[in-house]
Formats: sequence, structure tokens, C-alpha cells
Amino acid sequence: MILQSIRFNAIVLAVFALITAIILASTDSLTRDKIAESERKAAQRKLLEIIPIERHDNDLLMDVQPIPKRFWAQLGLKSGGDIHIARRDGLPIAAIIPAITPDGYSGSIAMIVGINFDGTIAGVRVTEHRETPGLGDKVDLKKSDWILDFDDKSLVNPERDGWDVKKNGGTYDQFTGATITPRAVIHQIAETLEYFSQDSERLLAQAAENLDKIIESSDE
Amino acid sequence: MTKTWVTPGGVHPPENKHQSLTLPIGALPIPEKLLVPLSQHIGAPANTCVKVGQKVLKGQKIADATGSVSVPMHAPTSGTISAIEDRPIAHSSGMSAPCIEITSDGKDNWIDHEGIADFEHSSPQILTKIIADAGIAGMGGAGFPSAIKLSPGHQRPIDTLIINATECEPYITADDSAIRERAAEIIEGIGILSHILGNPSNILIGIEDNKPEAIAALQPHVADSGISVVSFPTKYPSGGEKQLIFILTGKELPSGTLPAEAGMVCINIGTTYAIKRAVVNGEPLISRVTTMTGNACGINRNYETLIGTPVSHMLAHSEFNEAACSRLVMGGPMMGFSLTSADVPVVKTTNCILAPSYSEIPDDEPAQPCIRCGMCAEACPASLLPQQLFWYSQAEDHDRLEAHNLFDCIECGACSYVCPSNIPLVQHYRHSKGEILKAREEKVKSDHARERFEFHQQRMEQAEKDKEAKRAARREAAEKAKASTAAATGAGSAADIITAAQARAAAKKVSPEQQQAKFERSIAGAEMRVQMATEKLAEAAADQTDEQKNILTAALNGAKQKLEQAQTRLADHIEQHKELDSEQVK
Amino acid sequence: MIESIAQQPILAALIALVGLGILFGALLGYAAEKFKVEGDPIVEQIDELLPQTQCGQCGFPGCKPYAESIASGDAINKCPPGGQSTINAIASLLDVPAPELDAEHGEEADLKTVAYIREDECIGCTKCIQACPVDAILGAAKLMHTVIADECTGCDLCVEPCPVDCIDMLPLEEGLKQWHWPAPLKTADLIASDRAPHSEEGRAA
Amino acid sequence: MAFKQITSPHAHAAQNTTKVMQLLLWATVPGLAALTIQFGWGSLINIVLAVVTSVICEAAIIKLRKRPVAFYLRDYSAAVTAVLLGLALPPLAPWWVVVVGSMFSIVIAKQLYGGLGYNPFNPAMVGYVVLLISFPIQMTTWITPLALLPEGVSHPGIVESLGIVFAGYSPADGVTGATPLDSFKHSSGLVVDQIYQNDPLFSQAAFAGVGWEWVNLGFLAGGIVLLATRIFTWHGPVAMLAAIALMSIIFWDGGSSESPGSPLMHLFSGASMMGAFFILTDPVSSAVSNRGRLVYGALIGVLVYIIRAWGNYPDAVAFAVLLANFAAPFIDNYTLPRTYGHTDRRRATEKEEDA
Amino acid sequence: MQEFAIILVSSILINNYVLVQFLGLCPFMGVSNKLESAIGMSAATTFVLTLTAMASYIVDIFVLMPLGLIYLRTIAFILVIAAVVQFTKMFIEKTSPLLYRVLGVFLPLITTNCAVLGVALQNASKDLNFMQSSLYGFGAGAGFSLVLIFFSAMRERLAAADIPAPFEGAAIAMITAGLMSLAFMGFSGLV
Amino acid sequence: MSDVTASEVVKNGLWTNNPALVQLLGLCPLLAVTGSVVNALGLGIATLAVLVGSNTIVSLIRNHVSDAVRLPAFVIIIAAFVTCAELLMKAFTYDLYQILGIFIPLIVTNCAILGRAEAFASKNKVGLAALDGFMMGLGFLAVLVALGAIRELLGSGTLFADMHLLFGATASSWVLQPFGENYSFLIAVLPPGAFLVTGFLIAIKNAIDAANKRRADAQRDAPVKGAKRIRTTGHIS
Ligand SMILES: Cc1cc2nc3c(=O)[nH]c(=O)nc-3n(C[C@H](O)[C@H](O)[C@H](O)COP(=O)(O)O)c2cc1C
Ligand SMILES: Cc1cc2nc3c(=O)[nH]c(=O)nc-3n(C[C@H](O)[C@H](O)[C@H](O)COP(=O)(O)O)c2cc1C
Ligand SMILES: Cc1cc2nc3c(=O)[nH]c(=O)nc-3n(C[C@H](O)[C@H](O)[C@H](O)COP(=O)(O)O)c2cc1C
Ligand SMILES: Cc1cc2nc3c(=O)[nH]c(=O)nc-3n(C[C@H](O)[C@H](O)[C@H](O)CO)c2cc1C
Ligand code: SF4
Ligand code: SF4
Ligand code: SF4
Ligand code: SF4
Ligand code: FES
Repeated sequence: MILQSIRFNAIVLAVFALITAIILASTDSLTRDKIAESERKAAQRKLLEIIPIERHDNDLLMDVQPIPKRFWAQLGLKSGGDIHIARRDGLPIAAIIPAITPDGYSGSIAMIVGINFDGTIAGVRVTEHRETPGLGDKVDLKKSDWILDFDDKSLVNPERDGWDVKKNGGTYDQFTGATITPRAVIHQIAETLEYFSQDSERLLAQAAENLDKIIESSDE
Repeated sequence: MTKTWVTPGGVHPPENKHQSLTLPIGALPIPEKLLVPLSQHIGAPANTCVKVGQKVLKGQKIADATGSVSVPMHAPTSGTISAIEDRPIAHSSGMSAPCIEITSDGKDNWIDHEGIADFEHSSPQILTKIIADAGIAGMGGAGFPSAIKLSPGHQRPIDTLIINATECEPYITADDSAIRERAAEIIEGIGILSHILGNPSNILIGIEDNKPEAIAALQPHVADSGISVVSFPTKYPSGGEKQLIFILTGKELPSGTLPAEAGMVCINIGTTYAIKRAVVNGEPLISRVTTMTGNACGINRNYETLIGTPVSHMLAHSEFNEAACSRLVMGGPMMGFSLTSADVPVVKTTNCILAPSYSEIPDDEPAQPCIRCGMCAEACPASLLPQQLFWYSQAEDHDRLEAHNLFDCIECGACSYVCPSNIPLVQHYRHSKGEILKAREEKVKSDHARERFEFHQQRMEQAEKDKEAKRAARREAAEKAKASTAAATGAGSAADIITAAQARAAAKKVSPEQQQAKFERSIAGAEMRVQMATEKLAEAAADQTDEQKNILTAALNGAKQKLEQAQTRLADHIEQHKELDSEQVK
Repeated sequence: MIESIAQQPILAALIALVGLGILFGALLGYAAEKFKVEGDPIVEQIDELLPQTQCGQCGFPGCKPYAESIASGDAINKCPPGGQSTINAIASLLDVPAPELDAEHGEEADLKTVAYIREDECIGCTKCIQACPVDAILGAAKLMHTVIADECTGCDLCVEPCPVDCIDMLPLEEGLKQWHWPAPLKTADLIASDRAPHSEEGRAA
Repeated sequence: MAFKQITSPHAHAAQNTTKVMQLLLWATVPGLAALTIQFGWGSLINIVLAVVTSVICEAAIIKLRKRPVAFYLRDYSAAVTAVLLGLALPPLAPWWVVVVGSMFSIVIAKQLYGGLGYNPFNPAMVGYVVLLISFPIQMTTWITPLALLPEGVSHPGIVESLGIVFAGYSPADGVTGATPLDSFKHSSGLVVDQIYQNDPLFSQAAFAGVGWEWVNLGFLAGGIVLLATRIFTWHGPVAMLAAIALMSIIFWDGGSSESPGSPLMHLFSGASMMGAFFILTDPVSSAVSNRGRLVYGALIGVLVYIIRAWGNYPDAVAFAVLLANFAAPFIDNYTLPRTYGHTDRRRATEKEEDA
Repeated sequence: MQEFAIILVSSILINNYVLVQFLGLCPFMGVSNKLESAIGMSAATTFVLTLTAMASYIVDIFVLMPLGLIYLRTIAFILVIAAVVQFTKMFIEKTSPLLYRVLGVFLPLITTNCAVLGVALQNASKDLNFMQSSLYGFGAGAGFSLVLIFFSAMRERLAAADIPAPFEGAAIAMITAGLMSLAFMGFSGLV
Repeated sequence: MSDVTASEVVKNGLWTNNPALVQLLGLCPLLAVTGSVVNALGLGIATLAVLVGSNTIVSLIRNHVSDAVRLPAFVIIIAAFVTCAELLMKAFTYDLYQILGIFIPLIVTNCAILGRAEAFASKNKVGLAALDGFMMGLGFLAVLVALGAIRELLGSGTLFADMHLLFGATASSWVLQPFGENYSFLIAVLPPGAFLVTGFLIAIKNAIDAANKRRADAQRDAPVKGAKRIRTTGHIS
């Protein structure tokens, strides 16, 4: 009796499983490429905002270099990360560097900083934060254009002392009622510039090395 | 100074006791008619033992105790029994209950009576019997038959006798003035109690410190008698039995237990006096000290009042001004209940009639919402959470109410007194207690009904089975017989079936006729009822009120309708029957 | 092995799902047989809450059958004698919202009633005795009958069978013993009525 | 002769709910005075605005429910809620902030539950938190205390204040600034002594934070009056203040750069005293028994400290009170007093008492 | 150790599954008007949540990942949940009839509690290890229990409140939950 | 059960027995994804599709599974539909998929679906079951969108923002901003707002129902007293 019940029920369920497996697996194989494509596009989008498509001709997502461990602390990274290189005609023109500041009003703020190889900023975007809606969240481009203020700035423009909020004698605006968030972001961008000035040569060398590999793989 | 304990909570309402203490205990003229309710105490109502028209003497027993928790009643004065019927009585409901009315003959003749001067030589049993026969029920509150409290049979010997002279309610001075004027007799009463209880080691008279004269009056009598007069700070409700026990002994009565189980007895001072009169003077309880007070009365004082005196009689002799009176209260302002009519009589527990003016006790303002301020909890002598009780009472959540110990509420009213939102808390509790008790009662009833139903089902089943068994037996017998006849005749089974079918058809035929008979009978019944109703209506037409007429007309119409119904049913039946018959013919 | 399966998406999905399906199917089948639920204590608990009038207004022959039906999912609002309070109690037991009484089965009576047989009209037919579910009627054939008021549940099942209509349902008298304080009026109702404060002298006095 | 059937007791104490509320309003005067002296006219304007809005909302809803408006307005509870909300809001907040807050308090937190006595959450604090979350800029713009105003600058006068509130003029430079708790929280990396020396909010203070210490003393004084008049019992406030003090002693940490601050600072900054004596004492939404109020108060104290020290918000009285309101009915079930004649305290969930 | 504490505080208070993340709302709204049953429900849910977090971790790591069937997570996890619930029921019924009497009625409801599936899916997408997954499961259950129990005590209190008619029942429960979630916003930023 | 008519099914799904407002099922997505109209619409449509699909299949197979495995079988069917929906959304509306996140797979437990499969589809014919699924889904979708619209409008002061996530680039311009650029009332888009607005929606529905009932009551006669009755004591001879 028990065995019979087990067998019957097991068979019914197995038949179900069979049918669903077929349906799902086919759906999966039909959508797989499309999904991969969408995922890629989404990942690219942030990078493209910083280095628009007109400025480069390589695949930003593929052209990556790991960050050496000794720089992790400077960039606020706990488990490392990848730098994306933008090229035009094979020549590296800019690097997109991930960075995290732990000093946000409510925890850390993650961003990506695009730096041209001439040391100027190509663009900055905040990718993750938990700042107070309405106050600190203005670092997000969705809420305010403040983050665009950094475009074309560099370690000499303004001088290192200028990399702070106006309240503390810097050149950048704070937000009404919120100083901590912008200050944290500004400081981290400056740190990232510092990092870049120290490491850009190695990046360039590595980029040249990578070029061959990338050409190879794209030939396939 | 004996050590006293402090109860939690409590309130200090204005005392207002001086008004009625300016004059000594007075006496009222005997009212023309007295009304003795048969139920003035906790327990079964007494059983009338007189007849209308019978003459009675003062102190003569007019009703017997029924069962163990009950007390007899006595005629408060001499006169004639003029009625035994339901009358409004002193009860919160304002309802009526059986009462004996005595028309006084003005002579106030005592029946023969005799006391026992040297009670020390009588056995406790005899004394308790005297107390029981004297109709003494607690005069301090609930009206519990005192004799029962005093009878042996407690699990443990009584080691503490507490005499409750607290009188913590405002306005009331009945006990106070009784002590001032009758201290010696009261102490003698305590002696009787002590003797009955086997000389408990502790005899304490508990009294609030706002009665210095009473304390002074008691002091000389208690000197080296083993009785201590313990005074303690005035606070309402120190007089509650449980509270007093705690104040005097520091012990709490476990919830749901009686003082006797803790080896204590608590008796009101007025009861003590009544016991003395009963034992030493042989007088049953037919009068008590009652305070008549309140600004709607010109005269505020205590009276030795005959039980059964209508309140209106008291008012009439107190310069009562009805227009000024905001309400009429029997008892004190904290626990007393309002009277809807002044015709109700004074009973054994009536310690006060309060007729306040509007400025003294204004009409209640409508209740505001409870803000859970907790003042009530601060005031509650039982450490309950009145605001939660109120809340759950509104939500009708009986489980939670019981978990919050609703039944430990002594209904003292301290919570309502302090409530800034004027919520009639105590009424909510009383209502909920009533509902819970009702639900419990219904539960018992429904359990009983279930048992009976199950029994009924079982019986039916059994009957069915028996029938079945009998049928089977009969069939068997028939078969046997058949077998033997078949064996004898060799054939005939077909014929048997036919006869059986015929018999069945015949049996069926009877039933329509029976039914017809039934219908005819019911028509007869209905006709009779119509006739009766018509007669009654005709009779009533002359001298009844409209309302009653309406009722009767309705009854008549109902009867007519039933008649019609019965007739149509009969007609239907006959019709059907015809059809059936014709079908059968086809 | 695993890799080779993973290469075949459909096969992989199939194996995983069928595997899980067989596993759990077998398991549930086993459970279904082995742990069949027997006896339902909830029926007893529901029956405890029903008023036991045994009147059949719920459409079941007695309270217990109705309790059984509730336990297997029937609506809880079919018992007029129990009324709203019974519905609430059952709802709280079963942890479901309390509906209103289903009018199809009758209305909640305001007053409890008991049967009363007008003895001078009773012809002693015993029909009412058979009808009474709790054996609350005393009597024998051809002798007049009486109702034991304390036993009567007020179901009025005996009224209809009586051939001479001598049974009345009388409201149960409420005496002093039954009386208890009614709940105080709600403030909103109070103010709406004419019980405005008599004097504004204040209570400070 | 016919008389009314009225339930006992017949006598009543002189106290009534209206008087309780009025007394509470009077008791806010010292705190309000300190606020006005330290921060200008803003709080007064807040209060007037809040009271008007609240009373109108309350009346409207009572009317909608077809209840007697006059009777329910007489209890003054809407005014109390409004005043407490007005006191809690930053002075010179735009008028619509005050209006939205009052409406939320009265309509959603109070009247939807049936009005006075039924609301499970403290209405004033609901209003406050809604505003804090919705309008963080307006809610975190505080006024600089009198003593720290830059030279030549003074608090706006009454006319100018009204302009700021209603017409949206912005106050002069230096008139707005951080509160001590805010400032302390964001001076991370400094040891406490450094903060006390560098930050004028502390360096110029008598014992806690400039301006705020007086405001807290004002509310403390009002609270003591209420305690003395037995409007509430000591359990809640004392438990809360003790819990804050205890927590800040435990985590004081010698004043390192990680220290969340001294007990004195926590007791006399922000809404500590107002919270202890005026907010958590709201009888309606708090626990009922004395023991329950001890637990309730202590819970608020601990939560206030936790959020102040490690959370996002510089002050946390409102959140802590709401969280404790949420826990209150549960606390009530387990903190019944021991009733006369019972050996043990009961739990409200017990069906039958344990033997 | 500190990491575990952070996981617990985060999942119980800051990211409370019911009030902040909106998971498990149906049972939260549905069954919690009696304190006693809320406590039973809480215990059962916490138990099942912890167990499914563990079991789905195992299925994910040892079956789905190696086979490259991440897209089958939903279906696999829901099967795991059904099985765990059934197992729990059987287990309790057999070992402790007393406990079963308390928890029995709540168990089937848990299958449809989306906090259970939600936690399994979230854990899987967060690349946690076994210990962390289990802790998140437990924390989710504890957070669910906390608000469920407090909420039921509060709803019991609301039984006597004079709530305007249209708001009685579900509406006021929603609003109360809203105010509760307002209060929970105070925890933001704690870790 | 099978004697319900199509019009009853329609009315049930949309109003009388609305899954979100009356049955209080599927609350998690209801509250979680209604920060804006587009999110609500996205999840609503996915739910609707799954409901119709699963109801149809369940109704088709209802006579072929035993009680013991009925529930797991239904769950598998629903989960399969959900996974399909998930994969499709991931492929074609990736951004929306990212926003709705975990709530798409959670359509499985979305008790509304399970409740429907159990309560209706397993007892009715295919056509009716599909219709029921559609109507319930529509009722759910309607509430989702209503909530989304209210919260978006109150909270961020916009309506139909980001519609391009669902309808392609042309939809970007559909956005309305009735209160101007700077308006924001954060609480409405935060979790508390979700609860509060839902509470108000339920209350509004209750108020309308009450008004309707009052009107209907005024017209109807009193109920028949003791209409359905049965003898508890068997036959009286
Ligand atoms: C509820 C609340 C949220 C806050 N959120 C932020 C924030 O997200 N970012 C920020 O920099 N400051 C935030 N603050 C801090 C203050 O608004 C402000 O930074 C602090 O008062 C110092 O700013 P100031 O120097 O501009 O006066 C917040 C404060 C509060 C009370
Ligand atoms: C229902 C009831 C039963 C009582 N039974 C007894 C009893 O058996 N023995 C006894 O000594 N006292 C008994 N008492 C008396 C109480 O101990 C107590 O003295 C009486 O209730 C009067 O209390 P006072 O009004 O507080 O209200 C009983 C009282 C009540 C109300
Ligand atoms: C709140 C409250 C107050 C009471 N106050 C008194 C009182 O002041 N004096 C008194 O004798 N009995 C008072 N009683 C009644 C006593 O509890 C108790 O019934 C009585 O003392 C027993 O004596 P008895 O049986 O002789 O009446 C009070 C009862 C309650 C509940
Ligand atoms: C001591 C005391 C404190 C109070 N505190 C508050 C409060 O913090 N917030 C509030 O809205 N109302 C408060 N009230 C007023 C009143 O209780 C409040 O309006 C109710 O919560 C509304 O139902 C308080 C009242 C008293 C007596
Ligand atoms: S005193 Fe009155 S208002 Fe205060 S808590 Fe008690 S019942 Fe409520
Ligand atoms: S009436 Fe009951 S609840 Fe109120 S104070 Fe007295 S004992 Fe306490
Ligand atoms: S209607 Fe109620 S009382 Fe009558 S049989 Fe049914 S359950 Fe019992
Ligand atoms: S006597 Fe009549 S009404 Fe009473 S229980 Fe029996 S059948 Fe029912
Ligand atoms: S949708 Fe029902 S529990 Fe989440």
C-alpha cells in the first residue's frame, strides 16, 4: 500500500518535472544569448556614461586589469576590483577605476572614477550608497548634477587643498544640510587621482601587453 | 500602638461625617406600613410562615430560613400582615421581589423573649443557634448570615477575631455613633463572639483614626480584656474585609479563599451589637442604626431604624427637599446603590441613606475616553489594572479579563472615584462579571444538554436495535414456521408473498385515515381556542387597558389563523388522498 | 561526469528536476500514507462552544454534526441560538475573521425561551416526547405531559409535532438572580440622548 | 418619587482629563521659554501654527464621524499633541512642514484609531518622524543658539521670523547651524577633549551643549512639577534617564575618538528631558503598569542611546518612543502587578492561573 | 563573532524582513490577531526558515551550480521548502505531539510565506557560505517573529478601539504596520 | 463550486474578492514594487500572465493528480511559469527586471496564485479557470497600478516616469509632473507609505461597499426566519 502510493506519486511528480524541465530548458536556451547581451549592456552603460562611445572603440568590459593589492586601501576597496581601460585605435585613452569611501553619512559610498591618461577626470558616478534620501543622495546623478562638477578636474586643478567642500575652504559645493556626504566623495576622488598619478605608468604598460591578447581573442 | 500595615492604593474622599454626628442616635415614629423583603442577605430567600391578615407581634418570626445559607425574618413591630407580594426592593436593579407588608397597629408590642445573661455557660452551638434564629446577617456589607461564619467546621481553629469598626465610607456614621453610645454592649458582644470561637488569641477592633471619640469610648472597656483597639490612618477602602485583615495582620487572604481558612473571622461592629442583643436580651434583628444624611435633608443624624421602614418615611422626618436632591443612595457615596423609588424599605444591611444635593454630588458628566493615565491603578487597593480591565471589558475579552484577575476586584469604586475621565469603571466590571458568570452558567447548562442529547441518541439507537432484534427474531420464527409448513405443504411461498403485500397495503390504508383524524382533532382544538379567546376578549372589553386588549386580540387572531391552517391542511389531505386513491384505482 | 551533464542543458535540467521530483514525490507519498491524520480534537473544541440547543437550525441533526462540518471547512455562522457570541468564540478558536450570522438559518433571538405545555389541552399523544432531543418532557401515553423547564433548551422542536398545538414557547423570566448590570452607555449615545449635565457647578466643591 | 438609577461610586475626585491636559500645557512653559530665549521666536510660531491646524483637523474628523464636536474638543488633547510637536520641530521651519506634521499626527496617528485614548502610537512623534523622513533638509536646519551667534547677527525678530516661516525668506548667515549631538556625531576621528575644545557648541557651554542645556533644564523643571502633581509616576522618566546614563557610562570609553559621548551630554542634549517627561509619559501609548513603565522607559533609553551612538540619526527620541510604543502592548502582557491575594504575578496570556 | 552579530542585527532590525523588505506579509497580516497563535506561528516559521536556508544552500552549491542551472533556483527552492515543511510537520508530529498541537496548524501556511523563498533566493544571490546562510535564515525568522508577536499584541489592543467603520480590520492593520515600519526606519545606518 | 457564472467570476476578481484588497494575498509585491507605476505595471503583467497560465494548466490536469501530490504539482506548474516569465523579462526588459529583483521569482509564493489554483482552478473547467485567473490577475494588477500611481504622485510628484523600461524609448516622454520639479514627499515612496496608502485603499473600498450595502438593505425585505432547518430527532411517527 505504502509502496504503491509512493510509486504513483513519484511517477506523477516525475512526469511533471520532466515536462517542466523541457519547457524551462528550452526557454533558457532561447533566451540565454539575449540575457547575456542585456547583462552586458547594463554593465556597460555606467562605463559608457563616463567614456562615451564616440571617445573609444574598444570593448570596455573586456579590457580589464586587476588592481594591485597595495593600492586597495587607498581606493577603499576590501576585496580588490578591476580597472577598465578605454582605447582608441588600440591606444589607451582613459581608465575607469572603482573606489569606495567609508565615510559617507550612513556607511560607505561606492563609485567609479574615469581618469584620462592626461590626469584629468573623465567623469565620476556613484554606483551604490545609502545616504539619506533628499539630503546626501544628491551625489547620485539621478538626483542632481553635482557629480558632473568633477569633469575635467585634476590634481592641479584645483590644487590639492581645493579638494574639499567650500565650507572647509575647498572649491566644491556642499549640499544644503549635508556636508558629510559630499566631503567624503570629494576626498575619495582626490585619493583616486593620487592613486592614478602613482600607478598610471604601470597601467599603460600593462595595457599595451593586453592589447595583443585582446586582438587575438577578437580574431577568433 | 499596635503595628499596622499599609495597603496599596486607596483614596481620600472628603469625609462629610460631621453632619450626622451633631445629634445622638434618634428614633423615628413607627411607620404605618413596614415592608420586610424576604431576601436581605446572601443566600436563599426566607420562606414566609405567616398569612395575609394574620396578626403578629414585634419580634415574631414571619419567615423561616430555607436551607443552610439563609436567615429568618421577624416582624419589626406589632400589627397585621397586610400583603405578601412582589414589591420594589433595595437592589441596584430597581426590581421587585417578594416582601411581607405589615400594617403597624402602633402598639409595638413585643413577643415574649428572653436572653441568656451568662452566655459563658452556654455552649457555642447553642449561642450560634440563637444568632441564627435571631436572623442576624452581616450588617457591614454583603449580608452574609453571621451564624455560618461563627459555626465550627473550619479547617483550622480561629485565632484572630477582627471587629470591623472602620467605617471608611464618607458620610456614614452608623457604626461610629453606635460605638459612642453603646460601647459596653458592643464589647459584651465581642465577648460572646470570642466565647463562640473558642477564645481566639487575637481580638482586634480595627478603626480609622478619624473617630477619636469612638476610640475613646472603647478604651475604658477593653482595658485588660485581651481586646486591642487598633487605629490606623484613614483611607478608603480600609474597611474592606481583605484590606482590613492586611492592615491589622499583614496577611493577605489568598484569592478566592475565606478568612476562616486563614484562621480569621471578620465581623462588623453593628453585627456585634446585634449579636449581643440577640444573645443577652433575646431580641431578634429587627432594627439597626442607619445614618440619614445629605444636604437635600434638613436633618442629618443617625436613627435606630426598624427593618422594613420605607425610605420615604425616613425622608419625611428629615425635612427632605426632593427638588434639591440629585439622587437617592442607599449606602455610602462610594459603594451605595441608587434607589429609583423612595418606597423601598430599609434592610439589615442598610447603614445609610444619602440624599445629596446637586452641589454635593452633581450629575455624572459623560465619560471621556480613557487616557490610560494610571490614576485608577494607583488607587486600586487590590493592585489591579483597572484601565486594562476596562479596556478588555469593552472588547468583551473574557479570557483576558480573568487573566487580569477581574474577580479579585472588590468593586470599591476607588478607581472610578479618581478617574479623570469619569468612566463608570465599576459598572463595566460588574457588567463583565455578570456576563462571565452567565457564560459559565450557560456552559454548565449546555454541557448538561449535550449529555442529555447524547443519552437520547443512545436510547434511540438502542430502541432501534431492540426493534431490529425483535424483528429479526420474528422473521426467524416465521421462517422456521414457514419452513415447517413448506415442508408440510411443499409449496405456497408465492402465495405468502402476496398475502404479505396485501397486509402491507392494508396497513398503509389506515394511515391516511389516522392522519385525517389528527387534523380533525387539531381543528377541534383550534376552534376551542378561538372560542376561548373571543370570550376573554369580550370579558376584557369592559375593564381592561388598551394594551391588554391588543394582546388578547392578537391571541385571538393567532388562534384563528391556526384554525384556518388546520382546516386547509385537512382539505389538502383529503384532496391528496383522493388523488392517491384514484391513482391506485388506475 | 558532472561537466558532461552540464554541457547538455536540457539533460541537466531534466536530471535535476526529475531527481528532485522523484525524491520529494516519494517522500510526500510516504508521508501521506504513514502520517494520515486521525481524529480531530478540534471537533470537540468546536462542539464545546456550540450552545447545544440541538435545534437543527444550522441544517445539521444536532450540534455535534455541525461541529464536525465546521471542522472540515463549513461556514461558522449558521447557528442562530448561539448567535454572534458563539460565532466570535469559534472564530477566535479557529483564528479566522468572525462573519455575521447567516440570515438564511434564522435570527438570533433576544430572549431565551422554554417550552410550556398547557396541560389541560394536552391529549397525551407522546409526540412531543419523541421530538425532544434532550428528553425534557415528562409524561406517558394518554397522560398529560409537562416540560422540565431546567432541562429544556428552547429548541421548539416539540411545538410543531403537537397535534393539538398545546405547546407554547415562553420567554425565560429574568429575575433578580439573573439580573446583572448592563454595560454603561457609550458616551456618543449618552450625549445624543437628553442626559446633559444637570448643573454646571463643577465637582470641585 | 422617582430617582435616577446611577452606578456607584457617586462621589468623584476633582481631577478631570481636561485639567490634566491643561496642567501639562502649563508645564511646558519653562522649556518653551528656554527655547525662545535660546533660539528666537520660531518655536512659538510653530506651536501656534500646529495648534490651529490640529484643532481644525480634529474638529473636522469628529464632525465627519457625526460625534459631538464641542465635547471632544474640550479635552485639549489635540492642543497637547500640537504643542509637543511644535516644541520638537526646528524653530523657523517652513509653515507647510508644521501643517503637514500636525495633520499626520491628528488624522492618521490619532483619529484613525478612534481619537483620544485609542492611538497605539504617540501622535506627536509620528508627526515628527514623518517629517524627519520626508523633509530631512528642513528638519535638520537648526538655529544657532544665542551665545554663538556671529557678531552683529541676532535672531530674526518676530516679523522677520514670520517672513521666514511663511514667505520662505532665508535667514541671515550664521543663524542656522548644527546641534550639539549632530556636531559631536560628525566630529569622528577626534577625541572627545579635542571636540570640547574646538567646537564652540561645547567649549562655551556650562556643562553639556550651548543653549540646549538650558532647554533641557527647562523641560526637567516642568517635568518635576508634573511629577509632583501626580500626573504621571516616576517610573517611565527615571527608567529612561537611568538607561541613557548607564549606557553612556558603559560605552564612555574614556573619551577616545570612538566614544559616543559623556553621560552629561546625553542627558542634557537633544530631546532627552522633553522626551523623558513629556513624550514617553504620554499615557495613551505607553505601557500601563508601573513595572511595565519601567521596562518601557528603559527600552526607550537604550534605544535612544543606540541610535544616537551608532545609527543614522543624531537624536532618536522620536524613533525610540515609537519603537517602544510598538512593544508596549506586548510588555503589558507580561508586567501585570501582583494582585492582592495572589502569590505570583500573572501573565495576561495565561488562561488558568498556575497553582 | 562580530560578523555574526552584524548579520543578526541587520536581518532582525535594520533590514527587517517584514517591515523593511516586505517579505512574509500575508501571514503577518493574516494570522496574528491572537498573541498565543502569533507565538506559535513565529516559532514554526523561524524553525523552517533556518532549515530551508541550510537546505537550499546545499541544493544550490551541490546541484544547481555544478550543473549550471542557476535559472532553476526558484523551482528547486520551492520544492525544497515544500519538503522541509512537510518534514518538519512529520518530525514534530512524531517526536512531540505536544509541540505539534501548538505548531501544527501553522506549518502548511509557511509554504506560502514568501519570506522563506525570499531568504533562500537572497542568500543564493549573495554568495554566502553555509554559516552565513543559516544565520541569515535564522535572523529573518527572528525578525519576522519579533514584529509578528508585537503586532499581534497591538492588534489585540486595537480590538476595543473606537475605529472609524471603514478602517476596521485590514485597513487599520495596514496603517499600524505602516507606523511600525516608520519606527523601524530609526534603525537605518546601525551597521 | 462549478455553478459559478462567468459574470460572477469577473466581479469576484475585480471587486468582491479582490486578491489584494480583500483576500490580503500577494501583499509583498503589492507593497514592495509599487513605488512607481512602471514597476507596478511590470510585476502586475507578469503576475497576470502566470495566473492565467497556471490556472489553465491546473484546471486541465485537475483530475489526474492525487491529493498527496496536488500541492507540489501545482507549485511546480506555477514555478515553471514564473521561471519562464523571469527569463523573458531578463531578456527583454532587463532594467525593469533589475528593479523588481527578487519579487519576480516570488510570484511563486505570491499566495494569490497558490490560493487561486487551490480554490478555483482545481475545481472548475478550463475556460472558467482561465477567466478566473485573468480576472484575479487583473484585479491584482489594478490595485498594483493604483497604488503605484498614488505613491509615485504623492512621493515624487511624477506620474508615469521611466515608462521606457517597459514600452521602449518613446515612452520616456510620457512622464507628468503636476507639482513641479522640486516636489518630494519621501514617506510615500518609502516602506511606511506603502502600508499607509494600502490601508487607505482598503478603507475606501470598505466605505464604498458599506454605502452599497446600505442602499441594497433599504430595498431588501427581512430574511426568512429559520428557513433552513432539519429535525435532530429523526422522524416522529
Ligand atoms: C535624518 C538625518 C539625515 C542626514 N543625512 C545626511 C546625509 O545623507 N548626508 C550628509 O552629509 N549629512 C546628513 N545629515 C547630517 C546633517 O544634515 C548635516 O550633515 C550636519 O548637520 C552638518 O552639516 P552642515 O555642516 O551643513 O550644517 C543628516 C542628518 C539627519 C538628522
Ligand atoms: C458567596 C459567599 C459565601 C461565603 N461563604 C462563607 C463561608 O462559608 N464561611 C464563612 O465564614 N464566610 C463566608 N462568607 C462571608 C465572607 O467571608 C465575608 O465575610 C462576606 O462576604 C462579607 O464580606 P464584606 O462584605 O467584604 O463584603 C461568604 C460570602 C459570600 C459572598
Ligand atoms: C470596599 C469595601 C468597604 C467596606 N467598608 C466597610 C466598613 O467600613 N465597615 C464595615 O464594617 N464593613 C465594611 N465592608 C464590609 C466588610 O468587607 C465585611 O463584609 C464586613 O466587615 C463583614 O462583617 P459582617 O459580616 O458583620 O457584615 C466593606 C466592604 C468593602 C468591599
Ligand atoms: C503626561 C502626558 C504626556 C503626553 N504626551 C503626549 C505626547 O508625547 N504626544 C502626544 O501626541 N500627546 C501627548 N499627550 C496628550 C494625549 O495623551 C495625546 O493627545 C493622546 O496620545 C492622543 O490620543 C500627553 C498627555 C499627558 C497627560
Ligand atoms: S483613571 Fe480613568 S482615564 Fe485614567 S487610566 Fe484609569 S480609567 Fe483610564
Ligand atoms: S473597584 Fe475594583 S478595580 Fe476599582 S479600585 Fe476597587 S478593587 Fe480596584
Ligand atoms: S443551530 Fe446551533 S444550537 Fe441548533 S443544532 Fe445547530 S449548532 Fe446546535
Ligand atoms: S421541551 Fe421542546 S423546546 Fe424544550 S428542549 Fe424539548 S423539544 Fe426543545
Ligand atoms: S506575498 Fe504572501 S507572504 Fe509574501
